Amino acid sequence: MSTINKSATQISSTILSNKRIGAYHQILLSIGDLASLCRPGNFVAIAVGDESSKMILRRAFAISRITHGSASGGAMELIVAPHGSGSRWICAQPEGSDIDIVAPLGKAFGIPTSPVNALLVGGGYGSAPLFGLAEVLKARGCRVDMLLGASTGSKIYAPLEGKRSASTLKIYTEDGSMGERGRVTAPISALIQRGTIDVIYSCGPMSMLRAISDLTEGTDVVHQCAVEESMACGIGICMTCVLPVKGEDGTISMLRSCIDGPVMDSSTVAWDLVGKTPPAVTL
Amino acid sequence: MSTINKSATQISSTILSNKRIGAYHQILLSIGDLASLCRPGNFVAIAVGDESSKMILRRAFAISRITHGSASGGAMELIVAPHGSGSRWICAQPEGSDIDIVAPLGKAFGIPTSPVNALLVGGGYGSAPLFGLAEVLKARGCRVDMLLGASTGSKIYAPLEGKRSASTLKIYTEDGSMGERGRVTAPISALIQRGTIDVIYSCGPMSMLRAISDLTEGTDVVHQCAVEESMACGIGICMTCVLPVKGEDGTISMLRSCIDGPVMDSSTVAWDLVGKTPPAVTL
Amino acid sequence: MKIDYEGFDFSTSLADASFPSPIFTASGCASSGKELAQFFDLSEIGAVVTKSVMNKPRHGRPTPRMAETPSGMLNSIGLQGPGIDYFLANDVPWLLNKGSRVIVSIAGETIDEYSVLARKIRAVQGISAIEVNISCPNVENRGMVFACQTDTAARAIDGVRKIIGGEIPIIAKLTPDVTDITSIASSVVDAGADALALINTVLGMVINLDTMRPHLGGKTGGLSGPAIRPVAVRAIYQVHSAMPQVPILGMGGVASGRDALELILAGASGISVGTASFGDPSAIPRIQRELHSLLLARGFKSLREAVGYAHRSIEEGS
Amino acid sequence: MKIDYEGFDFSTSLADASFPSPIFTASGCASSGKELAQFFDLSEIGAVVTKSVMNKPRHGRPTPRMAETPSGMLNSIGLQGPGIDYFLANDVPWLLNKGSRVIVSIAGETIDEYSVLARKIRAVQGISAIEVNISCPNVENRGMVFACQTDTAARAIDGVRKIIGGEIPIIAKLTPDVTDITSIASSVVDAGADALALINTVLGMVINLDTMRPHLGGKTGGLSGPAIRPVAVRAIYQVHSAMPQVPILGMGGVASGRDALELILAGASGISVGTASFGDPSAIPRIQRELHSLLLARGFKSLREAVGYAHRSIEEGS
Ligand SMILES: Cc1cc2nc3c(=O)[nH]c(=O)nc-3n(C[C@H](O)[C@H](O)[C@H](O)COP(=O)(O)OP(=O)(O)OC[C@H]3O[C@@H](n4cnc5c(N)ncnc54)[C@H](O)[C@@H]3O)c2cc1C
Ligand SMILES: Cc1cc2nc3c(=O)[nH]c(=O)nc-3n(C[C@H](O)[C@H](O)[C@H](O)COP(=O)(O)OP(=O)(O)OC[C@H]3O[C@@H](n4cnc5c(N)ncnc54)[C@H](O)[C@@H]3O)c2cc1C
Ligand SMILES: Cc1cc2nc3c(=O)[nH]c(=O)nc-3n(C[C@H](O)[C@H](O)[C@H](O)COP(=O)(O)O)c2cc1C
Ligand SMILES: Cc1cc2nc3c(=O)[nH]c(=O)nc-3n(C[C@H](O)[C@H](O)[C@H](O)COP(=O)(O)O)c2cc1C
Ligand code: FES
Ligand code: FES
Repeated sequence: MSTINKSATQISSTILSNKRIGAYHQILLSIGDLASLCRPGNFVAIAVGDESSKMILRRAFAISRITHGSASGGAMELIVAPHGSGSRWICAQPEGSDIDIVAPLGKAFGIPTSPVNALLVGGGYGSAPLFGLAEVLKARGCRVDMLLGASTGSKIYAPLEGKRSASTLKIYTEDGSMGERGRVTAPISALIQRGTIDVIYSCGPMSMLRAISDLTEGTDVVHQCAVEESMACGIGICMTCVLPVKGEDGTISMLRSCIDGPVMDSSTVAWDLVGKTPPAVTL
Repeated sequence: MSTINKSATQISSTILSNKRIGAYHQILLSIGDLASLCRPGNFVAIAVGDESSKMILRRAFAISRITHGSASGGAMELIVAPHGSGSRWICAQPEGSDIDIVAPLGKAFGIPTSPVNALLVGGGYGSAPLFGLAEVLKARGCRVDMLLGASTGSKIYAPLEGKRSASTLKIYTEDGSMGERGRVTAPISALIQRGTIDVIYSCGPMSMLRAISDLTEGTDVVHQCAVEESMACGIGICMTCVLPVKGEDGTISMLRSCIDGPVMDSSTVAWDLVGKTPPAVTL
Repeated sequence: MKIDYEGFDFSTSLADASFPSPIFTASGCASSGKELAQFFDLSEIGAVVTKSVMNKPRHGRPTPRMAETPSGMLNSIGLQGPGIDYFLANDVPWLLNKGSRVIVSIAGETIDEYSVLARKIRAVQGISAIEVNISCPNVENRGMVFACQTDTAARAIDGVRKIIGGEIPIIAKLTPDVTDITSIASSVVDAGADALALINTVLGMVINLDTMRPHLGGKTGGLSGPAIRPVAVRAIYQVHSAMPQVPILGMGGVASGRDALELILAGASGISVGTASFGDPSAIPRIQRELHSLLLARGFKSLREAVGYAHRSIEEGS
Repeated sequence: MKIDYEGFDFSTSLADASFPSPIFTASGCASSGKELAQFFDLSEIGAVVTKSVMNKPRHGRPTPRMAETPSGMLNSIGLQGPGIDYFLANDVPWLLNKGSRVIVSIAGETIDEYSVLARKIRAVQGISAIEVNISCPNVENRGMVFACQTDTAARAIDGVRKIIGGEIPIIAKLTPDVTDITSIASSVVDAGADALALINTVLGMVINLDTMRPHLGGKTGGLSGPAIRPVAVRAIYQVHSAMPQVPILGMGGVASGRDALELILAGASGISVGTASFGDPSAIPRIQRELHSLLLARGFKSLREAVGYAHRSIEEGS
């Protein structure tokens, strides 16, 4: 067996339910024993379209939550935004249909061994994996505060049950249609100053992750972010999903966000080089 | 308006029913007013697959029968063999789903103006349009005898109602699993000799049409056959579906079987040149 | 023209020829036009590009002439047609009479045949442009395709240019099956082409798994449809980048307004729609409508503003 | 090898290298092998063809590096990799240790780099063959791709041949983006290639309709997947027809056993599966199973009987 993605398995999974929630679809997949292997931050790669489909690549989705059922086995929840043809196809699949998935994939969020104060920041569907993470953190005795942001209220995903796992939850929308008007990053600076945060976990658009990274730079706050790069394979074989990451000696490597991520320590990401060609490799 | 395919219309049509009958699917489509424009021998071109399909071309099917309903308008029956990915897709569509069709297309069978003795010969799903034709011929006072053949019994399509429109119906299968063992062409020679046939209408594999054509050659029997060439468009714009046809002066033209056919006078088809390059055109 | 483009200037031009809309048929994918007239009004699209016609009538290749492939198809028609005399006497007058703008596509087996065809076309009134299909085998040179080499490509265009003084724009249609399409493009422009048509089909083959032999009667065929769209976009982008002043009629896998927009942003001033009409006889007017709304949605005031937009730096653009 | 092929001889060879099955990974589509080992046993497929490695470590192109296209995808990885020394010290021993047969793919920016790479590979035991990817830009010659011209293609292969005396077969990997692939093929065979790998990706581009600029960080990218299969079949058929004695490793859009069979009938002795593994991590063993049953169903007793079968006349065949 390989050491990479060592829990990943390709299975046919039945859609247990598919509900519209605001701008998203909440999709519950039956995954049996795989449930025990999934950690907050892992993702799933889903084959889209039927056998006559022109879509040849899998689509990646964060695992939002895992439930460990009894008779029917475990289930996995996804929060899917109908974006292009592949995600729309997934959102259109009825309950009871089977889809081909590979999971769990990628590096999960690192969980502190002792209780810390954690701030969880989610942008759009990026909030999905944060509720499962909050539960784990709470179980470890951490204090969990949550900030969620989106362009508009329908793009805030914040289920009732989920809210219970956080001590506080604040919502920001750019159009002011839900929570406060503004960006989710607005309050972070002040929170850091106050010195009550040890670690920030974030998931959302790259611009949001980068903004948070700028705020934590030079502070003691650890920032773990779940990045989102275009992925062709999700399993480490295509090299399309790379991010420039600084090594201990300062050299830049282009790491695959599907296996060395999606969760990364934001202080190691060379944000200014994302989407650019890093300087030539020198040995 | 054009003079070519002048009744052809592109419509979205609802599948009223889809039943397996032996090796085939009998599919009933709601087509409203188009029903009055369809004649035996016409065909329909169907778009297959959803918007993410890699199948970019329509599939052609003979119109098997037309019913003129009252409230719901007319309906069209197709007999579809699940052959490759496109026909299998059609066979898999549930009742109530909508498909995009273009109909009626192509030249219909010529109907004699006075009563004649007609022999209808069908191979496999080629029998489909013959029952509708038989009804029209009977209404004109013709005597209608029918011969149906296939490799095996499940590939004989001969509905009960349909049988009533023919005076006699004989079935041949190559494996003897239904009717007589043998080819449907076996008895034709004797029938022609007996002098009781004026016209043969045939629909089925090209080899069958050609065999019948050999038998009618040099006799007074008129043979109208519905040919089947690979078609990319079905409406006359691609030139893929051509057959070599002899003109009155003996010159060969490559005619489009979708608009100058599928029904052709078999004595004009240059059967020995089908699938070959005809001699260069001389003027 | 009956369409209201809501103040948006949808017109385009290829050298001296103007068209009210940039969406045309593709040569060989609309026969002589009559067949599509059943499904929409030919005068409401940019132009009808007719099937490549040769001097003499021609039978073309043996059947099967088509194979569907993933998101594409192969064809090996082999330029079947009635010959230029019949075509000019019958098909062109019919189209002009319908109010359609006509681009005549010609093909020859010899350099001389192109000149002969040009001479006959010059004698006819009302033709908007000549598309010179040089992607056919050159019988004088080991069956090599004219457009595969700079010299034969240039000679074929030169033959036409000498006859057509400048009355009608000459559009040279190139094959993407070459090592360097920009060098072919510049050789035909030097030889007198006013515009370029990019791209013709890509050479391909399908083996029939029942007979275990090449499926097409002609063995190889031309690949068209959405499968080749990235190749078309690349060819158009490369050529527009090298020669921004030369108008391009783009084609290759356009099946929707978004596809047409992609080719336009890459540098095409007009779009021919081919294979898409086989799957949807009303594809052309639909694509025209879709393109119009996509351009409006992006804030363009005219089609011309969008042509080649992808070449601007991000700063320039916005 | 644990697979039972029911008496069917599924083995194949590329020049002097033998493989128990004709289904391989494709260079650049299996990384160094480890990643796929999670999904199947690497020793049970024909061989692992590793990602093209260069002499020095390399970052490759900026992101986005991929775009999905109809039945295909574009990539612009730009040969990111750890460099040959790391690769030979780490990845190759790991693969050999797993019982996998290894074909090492190399790429250079200069003729000299190919020789340097060959020298390093010669020092390592257990490698089945070298695939020489000459479809990369030649920094010595205006960035032209080596495999685009007969002389540069031949010189790159010659550089490798001079170092590799004959111990390991040399497979030259060609691009289909040329006017005449058979002339490139014959030039590399003359220069010492023992076998040919056909085809690398087709150059393409996608414009992003939001930014209205080229979508890929590297602007152009390589088109792969089922969309290009007809091009691969054509290239393999043409080259096998011209040089039936030269073994071909075929690739391009193979996603099922039927696709693999198509390329084999056209003339391929082995099949590399690339893009299909992205959509289905277990594609390679599945394709291997499917191909095996299709060959059995057609009455073949060995894979070798099927290679190039499509070239036989119908009489010969049956
Ligand atoms: C690790 C990870 C986790 C994700 N989690 C979620 C989630 O929980 N909910 C959700 O709605 N979306 C999530 N996404 C984004 C999701 O993968 C894309 O929205 C989806 O792939 C778009 O596919 P499409 O066919 O709808 O769009 P198209 O734009 O048609 O896709 C075309 C191609 O580009 C790729 N692509 C396009 N956008 C993205 C993107 N943002 N990220 C990666 N690949 C992309 C697709 O995979 C496909 O191959 C996640 C992405 C990654 C990488
Ligand atoms: C005028 C006409 C009438 C027909 N009537 C019937 C009918 O009543 N019932 C029925 O079951 N079938 C009929 N056929 C055949 C039917 O069109 C094919 O079986 C069908 O197109 C196969 O598509 P596929 O995707 O299943 O197979 P594939 O083999 O995957 O098709 C690949 C491509 O080849 C074309 N093709 C393949 N076989 C044929 C064929 N035999 N004829 C034309 N094109 C073909 C398809 O249209 C498609 O573009 C008729 C064909 C024609 C031309
Ligand atoms: C069936 C068929 C016939 C064609 N005939 C011609 C032709 O006669 N002359 C020509 O220049 N191009 C011909 N082409 C090429 C098209 O004009 C067009 O360049 C190509 O198909 C790419 O566009 P598409 O993907 O929209 O079809 C033909 C294409 C097809 C599919
Ligand atoms: C992401 C990606 C990376 C590739 N990298 C290489 C490479 O490093 N060296 C090489 O010779 N070919 C490379 N190729 C080309 C493939 O090996 C193969 O020739 C091509 O993709 C066609 O096969 P396919 O359609 O099965 O993918 C790459 C292809 C893809 C999609
Ligand atoms: S998505 Fe393929 S390597 Fe990461
Ligand atoms: S099928 Fe296109 S012309 Fe007949």
